[in-house]
Amino acid sequence: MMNLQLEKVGQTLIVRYEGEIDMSVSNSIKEAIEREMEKERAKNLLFNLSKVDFIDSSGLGMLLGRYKYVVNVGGKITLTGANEVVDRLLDMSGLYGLMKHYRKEKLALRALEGDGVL
Amino acid sequence: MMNLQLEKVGQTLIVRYEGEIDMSVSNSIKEAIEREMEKERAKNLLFNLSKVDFIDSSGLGMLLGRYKYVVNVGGKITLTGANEVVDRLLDMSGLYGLMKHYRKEKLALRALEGDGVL
Amino acid sequence: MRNVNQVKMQFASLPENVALARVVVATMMSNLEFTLTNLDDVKVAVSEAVSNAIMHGYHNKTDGLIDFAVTLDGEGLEIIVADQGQGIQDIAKAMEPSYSTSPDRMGLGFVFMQSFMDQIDVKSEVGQGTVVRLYKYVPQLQRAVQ
Amino acid sequence: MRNVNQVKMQFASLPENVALARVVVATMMSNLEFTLTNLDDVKVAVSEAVSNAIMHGYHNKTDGLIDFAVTLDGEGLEIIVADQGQGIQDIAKAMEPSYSTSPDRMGLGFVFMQSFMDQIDVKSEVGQGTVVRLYKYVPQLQRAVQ
Ligand SMILES: Nc1ncnc2c1ncn2[C@@H]1O[C@H](COP(=O)(O)OP(=O)(O)O)[C@@H](O)[C@H]1O
Ligand SMILES: Nc1ncnc2c1ncn2[C@@H]1O[C@H](COP(=O)(O)OP(=O)(O)O)[C@@H](O)[C@H]1O
Repeated sequence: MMNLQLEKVGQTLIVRYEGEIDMSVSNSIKEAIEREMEKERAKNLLFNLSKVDFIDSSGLGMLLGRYKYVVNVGGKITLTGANEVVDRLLDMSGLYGLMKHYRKEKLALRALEGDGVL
Repeated sequence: MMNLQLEKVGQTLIVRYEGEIDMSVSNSIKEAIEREMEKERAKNLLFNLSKVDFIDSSGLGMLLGRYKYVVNVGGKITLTGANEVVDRLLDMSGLYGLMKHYRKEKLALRALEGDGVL
Repeated sequence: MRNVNQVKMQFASLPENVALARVVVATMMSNLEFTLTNLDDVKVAVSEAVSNAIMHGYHNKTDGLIDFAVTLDGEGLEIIVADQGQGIQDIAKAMEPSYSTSPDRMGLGFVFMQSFMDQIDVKSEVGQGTVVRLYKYVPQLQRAVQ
Repeated sequence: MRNVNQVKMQFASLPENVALARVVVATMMSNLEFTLTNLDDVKVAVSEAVSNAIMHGYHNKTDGLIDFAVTLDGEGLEIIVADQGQGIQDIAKAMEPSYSTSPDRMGLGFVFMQSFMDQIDVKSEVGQGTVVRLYKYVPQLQRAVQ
């Protein structure tokens, strides 16, 4: 009963997850993303966190893992939509050093795809 | 931290409660209503249940108690706003034999006050 | 087997723990294929059983202990509510609709537990306490069983 | 004293019980004057402690038992998470930022528990298990104490 939406735009896979991200779901999210990226030959990842109301270190570890994966295939990863709570944890974890957060999904996508697809 | 709103219109006290009604709050609700009815010399009671997402037999017992109280002072009691779950319990409890439910607060108030106050 | 889970709790006979019991069961049910109606049904039944332990078992004293166990076994949900309070003299009578030993109560607790659960089993000993066992099948299985 | 409450739970080392532990604490906290930020803080800390018991204590085996106790005493909130799993060899090292024995983890669990709670106390014995005690003052009292 996981609420995960995956959409390919250009070379980017947009991930929209609804709910809480802890150890009970982070592995399934990871696997679903990997499968889809391989199938769709996506290079970049855009995480829309606007419906994520909780995240802990398991969720942050999953994001770090996606960063490593994407860098490995020559891509990039961006974030959007983090609420105050999630933002604070992203900040404390140091992940903002590896992936930038944009106010809007459109901006996060443009940072990956350039102006072309928009 | 109880979310209870009491408003006097004509001879009627309108009660709007937000949350779940079980034994942990039903006594406080009862007391707040009695205090206000005495202070405001209200005769009738209108229960707006539109923000009540849970009720059990303690809550239903509280409604029955309000019925008895109101009848005792020559008044009436009506209901509005029950969702499907609450409606089913009101039905099973037999309380609908003692207090009618109206689709709209305005109609529930008119049943108590006549057309005058509206 | 998938979705086997057991949670045992012990909490004080405080009114606010009635909501806690509901929340625990609701959270656990979200991991099985129960319907929203099932969820509402079970929440009422749990509310009644825990309220009874507090009100009738411990006469609203807040220093009683309530044992609350929820087991999901893939086929359904078992809930056990136990108090070490007053106990019930005549269980059959207590379970009759409208029967209540409290003047301001409606005697609906057991009616709701029976209506909303698939099984109910009550054990009680005066002066020892009461154990209420409630069971609800997951919907597909319920159809197969009936 | 007002608002004294204690809930003891025991549940299986299943990933879905991490959310259950959060929900129990959040429900209990709603009865004291904690802020929303306090609530978010404690939820993260609980999530980390219970996840650690499952992942590190029991190596993700689902048949371990976790004891979880929450006590509200009017001054604050005490949470105890205990497993009977692997245990920690060097607690000081385990609590260092970024230290993790799992290659795919960030070593943030204890960092978050320390940042978000007012006290943390870890006891562990290799082969016996680990007990993590977390404490959070209610805000007014926190100010008075500091
Ligand atoms: N846990 C309990 N301990 C002692 N007596 C109980 C317990 N649960 C129920 N009873 C008895 O059974 C009666 C009927 O219970 P119930 O159907 O829930 O109605 P109500 O709670 O409205 O009285 C109660 O009035 C009480 O005398
Ligand atoms: N309950 C536990 N049982 C055994 N080892 C633990 C437990 N909790 C923590 N540890 C050890 O402490 C290390 C650091 O924990 P933590 O700071 O939460 O980071 P992480 O969970 O990312 O590894 C873990 O990698 C593990 O080796």
